[in-house]
Amino acid sequence: MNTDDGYITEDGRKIGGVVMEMKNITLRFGGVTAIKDITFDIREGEIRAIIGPNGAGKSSMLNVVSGFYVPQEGEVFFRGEKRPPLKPFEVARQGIARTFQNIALFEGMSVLDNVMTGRLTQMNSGFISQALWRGKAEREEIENREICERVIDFLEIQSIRKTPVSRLPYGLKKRVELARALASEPKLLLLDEPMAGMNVEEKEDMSRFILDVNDEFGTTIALIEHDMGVVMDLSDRVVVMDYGKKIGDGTPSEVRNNQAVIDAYLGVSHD
Amino acid sequence: MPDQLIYAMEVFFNGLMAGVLYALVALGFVLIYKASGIFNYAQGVMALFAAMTLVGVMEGQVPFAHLINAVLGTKVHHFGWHLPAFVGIITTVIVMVILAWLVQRIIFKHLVGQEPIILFMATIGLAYFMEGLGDMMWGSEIKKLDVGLPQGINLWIDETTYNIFDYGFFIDNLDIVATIIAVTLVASLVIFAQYTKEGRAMRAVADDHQAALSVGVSLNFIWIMVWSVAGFVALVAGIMWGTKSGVQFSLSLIALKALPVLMLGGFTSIPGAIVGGLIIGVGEKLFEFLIGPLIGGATENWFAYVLALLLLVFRPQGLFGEKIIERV
Amino acid sequence: MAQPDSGTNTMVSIPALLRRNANSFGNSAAFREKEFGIWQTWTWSKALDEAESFGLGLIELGIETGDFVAIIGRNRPDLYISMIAIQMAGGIPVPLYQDAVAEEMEYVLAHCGAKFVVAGDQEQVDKVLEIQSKLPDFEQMIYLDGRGLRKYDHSKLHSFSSVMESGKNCGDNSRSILEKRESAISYDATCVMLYTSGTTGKPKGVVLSNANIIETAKTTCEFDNLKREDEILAYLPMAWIGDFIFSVGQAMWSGFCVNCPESADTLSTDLREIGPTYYFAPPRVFEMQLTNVMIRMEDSGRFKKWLFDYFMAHARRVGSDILDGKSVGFGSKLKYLLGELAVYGPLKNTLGFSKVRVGYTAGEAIGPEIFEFYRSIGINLKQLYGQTEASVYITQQPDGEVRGDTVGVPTPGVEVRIGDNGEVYYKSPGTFVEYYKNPKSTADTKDSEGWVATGDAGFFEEDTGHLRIIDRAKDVAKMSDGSMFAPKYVENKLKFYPNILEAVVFGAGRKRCVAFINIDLSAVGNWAERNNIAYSSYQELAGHPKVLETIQSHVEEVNASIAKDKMLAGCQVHRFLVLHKELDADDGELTRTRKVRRKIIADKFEDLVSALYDGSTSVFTETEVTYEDGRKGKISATLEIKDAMTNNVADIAAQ
Amino acid sequence: MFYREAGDFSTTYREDSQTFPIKFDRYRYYAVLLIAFAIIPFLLNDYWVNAIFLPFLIYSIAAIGLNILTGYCGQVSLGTGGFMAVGAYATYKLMTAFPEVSMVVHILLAGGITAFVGVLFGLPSLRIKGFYLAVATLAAQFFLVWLFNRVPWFYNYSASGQINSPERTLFGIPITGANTEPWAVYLFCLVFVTLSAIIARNLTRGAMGRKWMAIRDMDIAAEIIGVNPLTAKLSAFAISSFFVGVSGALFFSVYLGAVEVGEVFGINKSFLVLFMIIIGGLGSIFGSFAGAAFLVLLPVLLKNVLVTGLGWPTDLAAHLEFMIVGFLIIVFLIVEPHGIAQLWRVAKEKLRLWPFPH
Repeated sequence: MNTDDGYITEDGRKIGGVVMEMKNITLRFGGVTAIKDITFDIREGEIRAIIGPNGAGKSSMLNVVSGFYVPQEGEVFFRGEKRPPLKPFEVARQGIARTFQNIALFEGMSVLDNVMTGRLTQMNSGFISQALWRGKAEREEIENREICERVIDFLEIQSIRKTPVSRLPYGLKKRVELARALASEPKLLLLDEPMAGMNVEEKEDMSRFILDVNDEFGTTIALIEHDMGVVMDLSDRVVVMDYGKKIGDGTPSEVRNNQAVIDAYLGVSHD
Repeated sequence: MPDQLIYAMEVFFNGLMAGVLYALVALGFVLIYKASGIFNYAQGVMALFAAMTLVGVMEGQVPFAHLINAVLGTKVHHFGWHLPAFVGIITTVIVMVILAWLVQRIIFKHLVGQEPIILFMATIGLAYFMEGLGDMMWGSEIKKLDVGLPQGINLWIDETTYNIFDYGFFIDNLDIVATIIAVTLVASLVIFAQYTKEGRAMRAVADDHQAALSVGVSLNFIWIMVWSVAGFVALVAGIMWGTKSGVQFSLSLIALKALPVLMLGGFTSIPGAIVGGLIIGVGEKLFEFLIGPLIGGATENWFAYVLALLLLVFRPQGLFGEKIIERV
Repeated sequence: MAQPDSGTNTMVSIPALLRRNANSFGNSAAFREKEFGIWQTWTWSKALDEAESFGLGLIELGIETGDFVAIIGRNRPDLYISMIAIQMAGGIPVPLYQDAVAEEMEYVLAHCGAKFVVAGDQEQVDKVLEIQSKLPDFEQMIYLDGRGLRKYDHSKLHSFSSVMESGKNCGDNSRSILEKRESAISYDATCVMLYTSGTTGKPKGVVLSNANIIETAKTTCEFDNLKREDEILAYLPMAWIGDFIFSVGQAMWSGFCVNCPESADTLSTDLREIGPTYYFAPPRVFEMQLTNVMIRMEDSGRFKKWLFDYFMAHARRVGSDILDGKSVGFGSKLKYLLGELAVYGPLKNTLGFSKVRVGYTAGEAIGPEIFEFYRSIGINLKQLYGQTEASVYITQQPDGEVRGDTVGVPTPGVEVRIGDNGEVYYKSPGTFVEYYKNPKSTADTKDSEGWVATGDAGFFEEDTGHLRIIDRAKDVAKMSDGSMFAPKYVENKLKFYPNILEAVVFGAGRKRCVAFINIDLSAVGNWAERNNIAYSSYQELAGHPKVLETIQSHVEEVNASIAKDKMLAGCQVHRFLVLHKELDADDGELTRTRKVRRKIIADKFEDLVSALYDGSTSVFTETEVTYEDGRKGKISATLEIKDAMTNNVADIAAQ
Repeated sequence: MFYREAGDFSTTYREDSQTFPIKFDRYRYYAVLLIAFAIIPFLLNDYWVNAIFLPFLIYSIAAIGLNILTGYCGQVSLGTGGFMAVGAYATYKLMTAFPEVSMVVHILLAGGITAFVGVLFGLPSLRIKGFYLAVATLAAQFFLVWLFNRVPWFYNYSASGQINSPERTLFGIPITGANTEPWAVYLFCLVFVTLSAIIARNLTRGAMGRKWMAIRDMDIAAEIIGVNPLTAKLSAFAISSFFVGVSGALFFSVYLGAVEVGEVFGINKSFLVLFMIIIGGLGSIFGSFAGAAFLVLLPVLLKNVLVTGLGWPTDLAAHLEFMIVGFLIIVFLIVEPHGIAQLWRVAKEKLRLWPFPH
């Protein structure tokens, strides 16, 4: 399935082959079906958005992608291989990082420590080495600190590096969370409503960061977002969901002209 | 070994009786937990404190006598009166209500919205404080408590069983009375919760704080009420255990026994507390009877905990709890 | 030109100094920059290495001798190093103000015909790309921070590291070119070209030679005993001569370390971390910092506030004397020590000044109480007077001879004379070579003997030999009796009182001076509140007798201080009034930068001026005002005119 | 106020991530070490060692251990007393079985054995959380005490059911038994305390500590970013129990010399250590010391003032102690949930900003 060579975006970026493919996914909670027979893919280097009205199953979908929920039916292929049901931390080790709709930072730690937790999957020095802070542990600490510092620099949060996360305002917390996800140098980055609750200025900043991340590191990004304008500006391809079903899939302009989408989503938001 | 089986039956019945008392203490936990999310470690000490107060009031002890004597050099001990049980009980209930009010007012009002584990640790602090306070007020020596409950072997059961099994079961009258009282108490609590305005408010709070607030239920009032009821339940438990084995520090440890009961039954379920109490009561008596001798005895000390621990590993929500769905 | 005294003729250029430093103390820190959470260090050897690589890279890119290379960006070691590298490769560095807009850059870049641009980041790159079609000489751009530039057309764009890389891997040919060009740099060769901001007309490119920079650096390092162990924080624009002298000239000469902050947000933290020993800031920075200190102290507890007030009062009494090494009583000294422990020390620590050995301020007049504050807590803050054309230094204050109202004695090697019209002229080894492509201006400014007109009027105090700057020379006029009239000097003195927001002094061609005063609504309002004086408007407060009384006392104090100077004694304010409205840029009375437009005010309030001169004690006036929403209206008032006590020069002398 | 931080900067990550990045703090730490190692040993007598220094040092290790589990990893344990008992009985068995082996080895091995037991009882933490877990750890507490009480093999079938610590020496100096010198036992424990603190600090500021804290602050998020909860929690249990075991070993062998398990390592010991870290500060190594010092000094102080000074009966002072401790726990939880350590941090912050308030 990974034989095609992708496509060229409207702004001229080259998008690669399929990174992740969701095939006929169905997810139920007890008697409730949250996702019904959904198929879509995410390609190397693209920004892929999942949109839909409230309760459409977007978050559940993202949780399936991130491996937090295991669907009852359907298959997930990651980088060409079928993914067995994995523990969440095993998924993280495959190179999938994410942010959360309601910020899930570690409130008792500083910004730097939070970002450093993004590197935990790469740190594996032994107990003795850590206990003595010598040898591999110290080397690892410094090497990973360097990587984190680059992310901190990239997201322009240098001045709060040592501030406890609990003291930060909402917008900055969102940025720190993005930093934590980026620190793991993910192959696929999932953003769950990265701009929820932000003012226009903060949204602009965040959009710029998302584009910069995609541009600078070539990171593949899948995101859920409410703000249609933002989604249309940011993303290369959009999946539209409604009541757990996929009702549209394509470039922003295609989706915008799709009658089913207009009815379900835009119609709802404009009545 | 029919003999063994008969002994086991006797143990079983005794276990049931003990289990009722565990359930009674556990009930106090459930009440407070449901209404306020506080896991009240101090429940056992409340029982001890209630029993001590009851004895102290009935015997006419001067509160803080030791302290007064130490500070002022006086030698006061007793007022010199003996009060009937019902006066003592009423006085003690009043004391427990005041205590409930103070606890809510001074401690938990300031801890609203904290994590459960913080609340839990606060109740440990409360337990320590009340233990010190009880000893300070009434002295730490073992006291006899007699409110007129029947005690001793129930001859009728002894005789009947002797006739049937050729072996007379030893079942204490007190245990029977305790069971009856406990059952009555549980029943009336259920009725209270179902049919009175306060009870409905209490259940509303337990279901959803915010919603209850929005329909005009005073959380503060409910919490004080719940602590008061829990205090009353503690008093009843205190009377039972106190009558049985004297009012002393070990009484507060019984409360610890109620913890595994809760873990089995779930923290929010009144039937769960009762069933859990019975399981633990019977289980630990039977285990001690059957396995105890092989491994050194005194297994009641830990049996309940290990049982609860094992259960939780396989069913983290307890027997009656609902499955927890984690969300992100 | 004098040759450097080393006798070996090797220290004739900045690159030569860099080589000397790398050879004699290659492992000590030359530059530091806070980046990625720690202070990244460039040793002298590394700095030389990078300068060489970058120079070679430029040669690979095709730089020719005499090419101009513009540098635009915030203070970063790589940019400083690139300036030296440009010189090595035969070019001339032209640092530009990073906050300049594209049009301003266009003029400068076109004027010098910059062939290359070294830009700090995307923002600077964008500006240059925007105007590149109008720059025929522009060829290549090198950027430092590549963020956001990935998608740009890279045919004319190179990253700093790739240029350095190509320099490292270059062939022998380029190396020999670099060697040849570097050894060809003479003492009189151009070291740097800096554009003066130019209050009037287009910016002028000031050409400074190696001799200018090195001679200045040498004497001034000796003057303040600057050593290799010193630390400086480089945060002022790289295009400003001061930064070039401090962070390149003096740093290269004495080998001290230049530290660059992480970002503008973290400046104060970075300052505190580094704890510079040598520090420069313009007066407004000190002023803002002092205001900040006072605001923060307002929030502190009563005990701390009391402690602060108590010891600050003591510091005001004896702090400066202790700093100047004058003898004070043992008790005072002990109390000062206690104060150092409880207040001054911690204060300096939180501000980042604990280690400041030499501090300078210049550019404009600094408020005496601000200046005194810093000196009293033990910071050796001094003033200097200079300009781009002089490689900064004309006069400066030696340790122990520091005062708020002078700018010090001529810097060693600098000759200063006062012209007939009061204008200050100087002649020094630092005197610039020329204005680039502007022989007329060069000739206007610098005469054949090398004397340069500063454009400022000033005079030397007779007893101390310190220079005092009065005003811009062209603003200085004559009174009817021929004595000097320097309105700005008097106005500045008045404005140093917190109660006075603005002052306008008249007197050109008249016998005596008179003044308009604007009170500072917040300061006076605050005072009124504390004294239970009710007022409903600015006008009402301005006319309050108690306010007038206070202002009068300020004016009289100023008169007394002016009278001490024989030359300016005529400028004492005889009569004044407090204006009924605040001078406003919307009404055209001030410039947008809040400078007084004397002429317009004189015309507009002609009735008031004549009232001040005709001896009347009050005057009725009506004025048109513009409200914030653009509507116009009229306000009228009867203003009281006050006579202020003046002093006879002879009386002062006699005292 | 005393801080002079200007010019105190780091040029490497090693400098930046050291335990005391501020010079002034670092020097103060060195000064404390110097006083503890070079001055106090000369000033000690029996009373000071037995009433204050030994309990303080030994409880500090236990508090550090529990703080790793509870303060850093967020798993509340009420089984500390039981785990201390494991350490004590393990040392006893080792001491009597291998008399020729050094005490240091015994104590470390006892720590190791406790770590193993800790992991066993930590297994449920994978399934249960919060106070469910706290109650579950009570199982460890009661079961272990019962075990050492009822299984004679553990106390070598002695008639009294007690264990007694035989005399053992280190470098020829007795450190257990009846003939010890105050300075010797003090230094012996001090070395363990210092090493424990350094190791705990290293672990908590590195990768392992971040895993623990991530689990503590938000376990689901931690798992999703790649923390394996199994290894994170069990390692916390293991390391925590190791320290608690070492503390129990020292408590028995060096401090008390003779132990009856129900009395010494009962549920109250669990609470005592828990209170130490609540009052001292959850998630802070310094807090472990502060809490231990506080709760060791409080009874001594009360006894000296009330009993010796005012002539009160001893039991009254004990009751008052209970009340004060309980009261303080509540006060700290309400006013300063991060304990003395947070007060200390705030004070330091104030001194750094002096004379400014913020």
